[in-house]
Amino acid sequence: MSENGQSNGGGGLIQLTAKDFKTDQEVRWCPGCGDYAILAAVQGFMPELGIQRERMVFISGIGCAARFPYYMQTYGMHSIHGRAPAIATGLATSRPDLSVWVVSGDGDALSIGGNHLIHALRRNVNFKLLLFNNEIYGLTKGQYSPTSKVGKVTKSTPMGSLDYPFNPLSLAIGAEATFVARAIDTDRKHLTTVLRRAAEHKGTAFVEIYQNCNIYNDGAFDFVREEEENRLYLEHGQPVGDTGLVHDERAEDPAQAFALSRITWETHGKVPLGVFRAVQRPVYDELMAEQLEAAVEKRGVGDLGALLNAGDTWEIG
Amino acid sequence: MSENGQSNGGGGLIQLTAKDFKTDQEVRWCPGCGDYAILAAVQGFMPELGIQRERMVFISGIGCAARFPYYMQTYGMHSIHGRAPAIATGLATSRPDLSVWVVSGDGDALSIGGNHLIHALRRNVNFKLLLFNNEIYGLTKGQYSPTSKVGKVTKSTPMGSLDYPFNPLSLAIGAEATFVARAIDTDRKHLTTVLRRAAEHKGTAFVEIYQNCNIYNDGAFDFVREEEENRLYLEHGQPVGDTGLVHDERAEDPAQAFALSRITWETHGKVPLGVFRAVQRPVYDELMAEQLEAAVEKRGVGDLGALLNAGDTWEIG
Amino acid sequence: MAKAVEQIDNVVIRFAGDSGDGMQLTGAHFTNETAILGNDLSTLPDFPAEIRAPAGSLPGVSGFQIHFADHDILTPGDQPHVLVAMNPAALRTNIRDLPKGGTLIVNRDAFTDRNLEKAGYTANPLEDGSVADYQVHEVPLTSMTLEALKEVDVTKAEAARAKNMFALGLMSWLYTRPTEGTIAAIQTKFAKRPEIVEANILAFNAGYAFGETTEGFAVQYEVKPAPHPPGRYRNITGNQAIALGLVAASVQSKLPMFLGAYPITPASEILETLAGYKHFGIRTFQAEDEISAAGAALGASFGGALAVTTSSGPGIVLKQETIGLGIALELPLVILDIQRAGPATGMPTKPEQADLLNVMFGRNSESPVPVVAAATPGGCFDAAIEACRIALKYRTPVFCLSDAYLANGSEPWLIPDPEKLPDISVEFAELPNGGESGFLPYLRDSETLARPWAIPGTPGLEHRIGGLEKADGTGNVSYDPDNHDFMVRMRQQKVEAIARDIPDLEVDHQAGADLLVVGWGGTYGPIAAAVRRVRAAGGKVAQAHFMHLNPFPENTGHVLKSYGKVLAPEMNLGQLSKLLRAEYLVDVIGYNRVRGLPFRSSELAEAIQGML
Amino acid sequence: MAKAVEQIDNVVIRFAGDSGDGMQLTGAHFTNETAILGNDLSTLPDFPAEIRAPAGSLPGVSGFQIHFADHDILTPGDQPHVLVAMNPAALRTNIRDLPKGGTLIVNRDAFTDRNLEKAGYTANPLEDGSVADYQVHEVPLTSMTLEALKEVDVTKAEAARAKNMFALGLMSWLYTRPTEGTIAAIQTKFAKRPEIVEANILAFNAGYAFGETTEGFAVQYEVKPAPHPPGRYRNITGNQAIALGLVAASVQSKLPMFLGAYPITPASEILETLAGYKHFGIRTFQAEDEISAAGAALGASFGGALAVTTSSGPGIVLKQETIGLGIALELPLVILDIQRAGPATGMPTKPEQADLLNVMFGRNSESPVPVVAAATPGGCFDAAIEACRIALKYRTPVFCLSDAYLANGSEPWLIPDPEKLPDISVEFAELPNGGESGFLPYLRDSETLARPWAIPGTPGLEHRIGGLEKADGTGNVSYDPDNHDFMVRMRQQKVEAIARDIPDLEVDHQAGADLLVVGWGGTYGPIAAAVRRVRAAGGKVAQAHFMHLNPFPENTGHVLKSYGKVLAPEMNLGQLSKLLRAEYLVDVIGYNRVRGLPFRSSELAEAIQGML
Ligand SMILES: Cc1ncc(C[n+]2csc(CCOP(=O)(O)OP(=O)(O)O)c2C)c(N)n1
Ligand SMILES: Cc1ncc(C[n+]2csc(CCOP(=O)(O)OP(=O)(O)O)c2C)c(N)n1
Ligand code: SF4
Ligand code: SF4
Ligand SMILES: [Mg+2]
Ligand SMILES: [Mg+2]
Repeated sequence: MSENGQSNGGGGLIQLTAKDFKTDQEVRWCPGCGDYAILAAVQGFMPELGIQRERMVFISGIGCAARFPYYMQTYGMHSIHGRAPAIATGLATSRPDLSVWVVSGDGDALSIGGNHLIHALRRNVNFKLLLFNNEIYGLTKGQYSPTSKVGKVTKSTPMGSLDYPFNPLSLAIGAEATFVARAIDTDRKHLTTVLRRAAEHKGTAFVEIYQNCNIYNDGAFDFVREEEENRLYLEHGQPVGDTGLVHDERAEDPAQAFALSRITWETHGKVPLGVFRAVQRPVYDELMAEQLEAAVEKRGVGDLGALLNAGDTWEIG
Repeated sequence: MSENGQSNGGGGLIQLTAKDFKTDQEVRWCPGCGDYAILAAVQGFMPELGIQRERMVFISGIGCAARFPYYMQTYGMHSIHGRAPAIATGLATSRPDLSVWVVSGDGDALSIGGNHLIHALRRNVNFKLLLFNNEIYGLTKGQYSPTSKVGKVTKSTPMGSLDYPFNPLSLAIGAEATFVARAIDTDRKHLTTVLRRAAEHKGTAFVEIYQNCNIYNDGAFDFVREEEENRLYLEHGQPVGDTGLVHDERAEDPAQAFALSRITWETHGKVPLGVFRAVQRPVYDELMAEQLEAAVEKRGVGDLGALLNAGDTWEIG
Repeated sequence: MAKAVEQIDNVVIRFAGDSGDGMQLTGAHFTNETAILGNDLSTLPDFPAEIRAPAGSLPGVSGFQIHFADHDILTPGDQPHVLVAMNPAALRTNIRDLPKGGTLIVNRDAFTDRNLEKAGYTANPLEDGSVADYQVHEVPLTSMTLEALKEVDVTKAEAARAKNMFALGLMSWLYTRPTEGTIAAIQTKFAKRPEIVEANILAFNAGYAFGETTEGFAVQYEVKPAPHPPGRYRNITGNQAIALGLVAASVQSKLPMFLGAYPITPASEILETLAGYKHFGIRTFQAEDEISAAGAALGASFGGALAVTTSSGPGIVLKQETIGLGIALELPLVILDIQRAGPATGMPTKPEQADLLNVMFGRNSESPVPVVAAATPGGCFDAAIEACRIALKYRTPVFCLSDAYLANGSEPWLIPDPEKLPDISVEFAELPNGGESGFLPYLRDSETLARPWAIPGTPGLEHRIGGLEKADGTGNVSYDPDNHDFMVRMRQQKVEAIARDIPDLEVDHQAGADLLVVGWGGTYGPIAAAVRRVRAAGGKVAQAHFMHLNPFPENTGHVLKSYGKVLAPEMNLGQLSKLLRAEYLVDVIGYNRVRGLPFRSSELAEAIQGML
Repeated sequence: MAKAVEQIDNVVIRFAGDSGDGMQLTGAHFTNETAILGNDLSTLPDFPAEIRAPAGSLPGVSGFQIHFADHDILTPGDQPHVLVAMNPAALRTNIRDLPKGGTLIVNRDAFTDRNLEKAGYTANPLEDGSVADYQVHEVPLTSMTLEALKEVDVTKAEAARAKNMFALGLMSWLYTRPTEGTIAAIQTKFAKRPEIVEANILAFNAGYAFGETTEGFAVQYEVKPAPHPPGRYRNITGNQAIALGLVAASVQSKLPMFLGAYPITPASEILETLAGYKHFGIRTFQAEDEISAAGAALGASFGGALAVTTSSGPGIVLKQETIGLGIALELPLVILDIQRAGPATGMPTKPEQADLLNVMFGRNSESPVPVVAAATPGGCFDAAIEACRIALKYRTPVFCLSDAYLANGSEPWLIPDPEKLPDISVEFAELPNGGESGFLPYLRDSETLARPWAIPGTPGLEHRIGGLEKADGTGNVSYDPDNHDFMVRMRQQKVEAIARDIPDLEVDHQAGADLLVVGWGGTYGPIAAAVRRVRAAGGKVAQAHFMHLNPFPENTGHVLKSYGKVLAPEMNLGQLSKLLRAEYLVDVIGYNRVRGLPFRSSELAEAIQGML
């Protein structure tokens, strides 16, 4: 619907600052919550995208993380639990002119919303998904999530969780994701780099952010959030720690990225951070727009009268 | 609920034959459909499991494939679209004494049912899932499915499909599956081997079966169904074609199985068949049963009177 | 030897055969011939279950009934006058509907022992006297077709498959149909296989010639054209009409359409049809499930598209949470429910109208939504446009109901003049509306109570909406008790007030009538036909049919109370009845049959008579 | 100096403070003291939204109201007599509910400039005369607590956090509560941190002593125990009672329970509580979503478990397709809907009773389902058992409704004797029932119309069931029109016939009353209290409350028609009204407020008066 879009700085691009992305709504997370740091990082890096605020849309489901859109002075929708990727698919596909961001939690994206997520990834829809992984259900006050460790004692698992968790990056790669990355809430500089890369990516960008929920799952990521030596920062073309691998984020075959995703605190005592995979594949909105254009090219712009009168008709005098 | 179970051949195991697994219902698929061959293979190998029919349950969703339970002289449920893995999870978890099988199509399991599938896989619930992949929606008469190739012209994609397909095995491995395999409808001997392995596996066994829908997607798998030289039969400990890999289905790390799943007709001109991955991980029903037992051990068998009277109470005379 | 030609005013023919016998195609050709001749007509395809049954079996029987006449008619006919049965299974499942004395044409060649057994016959019904009460024509359709095609370069199986064209030729002769259309259609359809074209045309002509020459058929029948209002016509099914209505709504609203859908019988065809109209700027998205289909549509609506999602009962249920969100967000969204028999999976190919209460109430909490329903195949066009109009104007999800009968049934349709279609365009918000407060996304239009539709891309109107309760005006999250009560009532009032913007309930009154028959949806034809019958027999009865089910037209209470008795025939257990009784405290009596088949006008006429 | 002790018959106290101030805990302790003393009581926690708001802000205020008396009471009280406000925000959001002359106790230390600003005060309300109409006690709670704890080895923040215990001590003195229970509870709760135990007990005792010694409080109050029926009591919330009811149902049916659930406010607690009862053989499964939760429960039901699934509105909507399957399969399944304010996400922590029509009709096609609703926190126990009883006996999904008010509100509960609980066990099929035909899964019990429950593992009864329409008896897939009509009616009839198996609607009649007030669910307390008020003022009014909403009790029509006027107060826009009007054609008048708060009995009394 770019016909309808307003001029994107046609009259001169206004230089925005982080403050321009704040809303008049009081930010409401628990004091100390990792969400604050992520919000600051996102608001801080938005201006450099050079996209006017009216072209940006933040869409979320339900959860603590999902409050995010209320704090972004852009268009936004706080939708229903798990459905943000579906809603974003409709918006992004019908409005290629927008920059669409989905903010989600580990429950929202991987539990109830798992199906929409994996399908958006394979379709390569043009939105960026930030997964605030705190390995817990925050908003509903502390039940285990699909990323909680086996044995985790939570409100709903007084004797420990039985469910083997997802590795969000492995799942995303298995679902044919074209861009997959990981960052940490409090590591603002690196988080910003990753966000920038996600923003640049054409197609679905999947970014897992380790986020501390200091109320219901405090310290879940201390092994890497606190202990910097356990971080393996990935760089394209560079060796990955002492794994013997040389990182190739652009490899067509996702096998290496998948192998990297299996390097975890449990297996290696280290955790890779950064961009695991970033490959080009046709983007859903463009493919769809191309078909629309091709159809017009072949058949002319649709003519309602002709359509109504198509096929066998007869005249009664 | 094993307390309630009837004797599993306590009075002497009756030797069953394939015929014993046939029902009085006329089998209703299109003449030539690959489903017939799979049904024959399943009925043919059931007797060797040595499990009495009353202990077997086939659960399906909706689709052509999903008619399967009607033709198996066992307990069965033809449920609703996509939900069979969820239903089977409840049954299998509460009845560890049963042998539970889910039969599903590529639409049923990977489109509408994708979320239940990936969660069952990570939980390692004790059921076997047979995915009849025909790369099309058969029952609804020929729309593309999540496994249809890009560009596929179907009823709902007159200009070709835009959606990049899932690789069902990659998805399953990304979802932490413990058993992943592939077979072909008409290759009965190999299919039977794979089914046998699946039946032996403790936990969720995911078996993709290439199934020809001769009405809406005829020949989709001809490159391997017809051309035997394109088949790469996997054998544990043996080299995989000329890929340089030696197959290790039992590797804890799923990276190699994942890499194998990326060998396709498109990339290598060959397709691996057989068991890609088969590892041991605690099974959901057993874990749950253990917690129940541990609770009884610690607290004694629940006493309703004591529970009702727990906490602060007071007597009024 | 030219045969005698007898004039008749209407005929009902049913073609029945195996799913592989091409009965739907045969019916379609015959329908086209009939339409072009200018008869009024109504058709009813009767599909077997979705899954293919084995050839020759009872569940594999597929039927197509056509009713045509020299006057306007309303239904595909209660019972056929003529039954064409291509095999024993088709005879077995259909013969009970043929009244004594009716004409039965059978393919004698198909009555083999094996086929008889598959159909569950222990003896050959053509020989044991079972069909003695009918005028039976045993025609060796298969062998005569093979004979006619022996020179053509096709396989024997292909030749045998042309037997439906032989039957079509025979029927075309019998009812003096024009044949050019069929021949042209065959040519186009098989353009890539000239030998098949040849085979089909030869078979068709052979059938026609057989009629002319055989002694078995003594007379030929003629049904004169019906007096239709002038204009250009085409034959149309309900699903086609919905697709066209949606395209028209997109054009008339000047908004690009976004359709989110997941295939399901009997709604898939709408997705499939619209997927072919990409040159109208229509985006069709086959989602991973119904939740995503509805969600994507809602997302597109947020972005300013005319958003539509289609399904049938089970899928509609899955969409309801998202529709509830749409109600809270107050965004336009059109949901098409092509109803089928339930509950659960039910009988997917069969019609029913039992989703009314679900579309009204199937969401958590107070979540009112307007509902419109189509009454005829052609009426689906108008219903789709009306649903879009209301959705856009009032910024709300709107349900549009059809059913498996309307979806597949067809009738001649006076093609509307695009120039005369309503302009349903609305304006996007472009400027802040709140003075000092900037943009207030929940500040309402005082007339429609609709909130502004401010789409991303509009500078200065950046705002956030969501599913939590919102403060009046600002739309900020609010837990204020009085605000909640206000917003609950406001959403309700907005929907109720649409009553001012829809036509009054039209009553087909008859002087002296004390009984009113009310209906909604696809039962219009049978009810109207029944009312005619009763009137023809001297009974006095009035009729009204609801296109708008929420809100009801303003005069509804008045209409209901103007009659001593109110009868509501429904293909459910009394859902409209329940709504009317609750709203107007009128003792609406239901006539309810839930058979997965349209009503017969005869049974309704009887029910009406019983209440006079 | 012993102070004067004044006898009073009831008090309503509201504790209000920041989410971090421990108001729920304070309330719980006070409630326990009160319960042990033997007063009748009713409590109402008022949570802020699920998300934590910043400390000191208005949305961060958390409240807990308790009403206790020397006689039986029905509600937590319309308005507090005493408001304890721990900070300016708590004062601001609660002061409007305190009637003139009421007692206001504030933590003076919290009225800092910063806190005043956060609460939106431009001047200090304690100083500008805003609270002149109340009996104000400004207590420096924080500083006195710090002072009391200065010897204890805790941080200053920890010490300050004990101020709620100081307040509790003061209130315990003021209302002469027994303190042993609280001290014991503190000891257990913080057993691992003795210094915290010490701090809390010191603060509590200091508050108590402050009451005894300060001149600000001249009198101490006493509320005598209420005359309860004899027996053992405990205080219970609705969610606890449901959990216990489910355990009891499992024991009384001799079936292992399987709970499929996905967390959602305000239902999560049931999952959490049952997850702690594994020694009862209860399997709790936290599913990936509500669809899976319901599906897994249905699968377990097929396997012979007592299957339960819990949620609130948005999740219930998602379960409906699966519940429809349960209706077609005719398997037992209990669905608990702890209603909250909607539509969409709405106000998740607030009560509403607007899901009635959704649970009745929120599925495709005709899919009837029994519905029961709890009326009081303690009544949740019985409602849960009754839902299980019906589900098991009639092999059907059954809805059991509660709401956020019942879920979190508490009252003293006479602990039932397990021996006297009903036996709700049923038999599994063990042998073929169809003679020559073997096992017929849809051959019904002639009395209950229930089909046999034949679970996997039973030799010889292997059978297949599914969501397609089934032939009567055999359960084989059937597209037969008359069979479908029969089955649709049979499912309906099975549910309707349950009316014979439930108690008549009980009417609390008053001689001469021409007005009947009907209600259902959590409004019981306020309605009954309002009826008492009206009667006390000389008005004549009758009352009836529905526990069974589908089917209605057999005498319902008779009861409704025995009164000239019927009033139905509901926390929705008139859902019970709609059902009753449609069914009985009685002009039921609604009193509807949808504020996310329980009714006040005073407003209901006024509404009743207005109709006398
Ligand atoms: C349909 C539905 N089911 C359940 C809920 C309740 N619910 C809200 S948020 C949430 C999970 C939150 O966890 P997560 O997505 O990890 O976000 P976090 O709060 O941890 O940021 C749940 C279960 C809901 N709102 N809607
Ligand atoms: C909720 C719901 N949505 C949609 C459908 C329609 N439907 C039935 S089967 C099917 C897809 C079948 O495809 P697949 O699972 O691949 O099975 P196949 O028929 O190819 O064996 C669909 C879309 C349905 N029955 N229920
Ligand atoms: S509950 Fe956890 S995730 Fe939610 S706001 Fe608080 S700290 Fe953050
Ligand atoms: S449509 Fe395809 S998958 Fe379905 S029965 Fe026919 S051949 Fe098999
Ligand atoms: Mg989380
Ligand atoms: Mg398929």
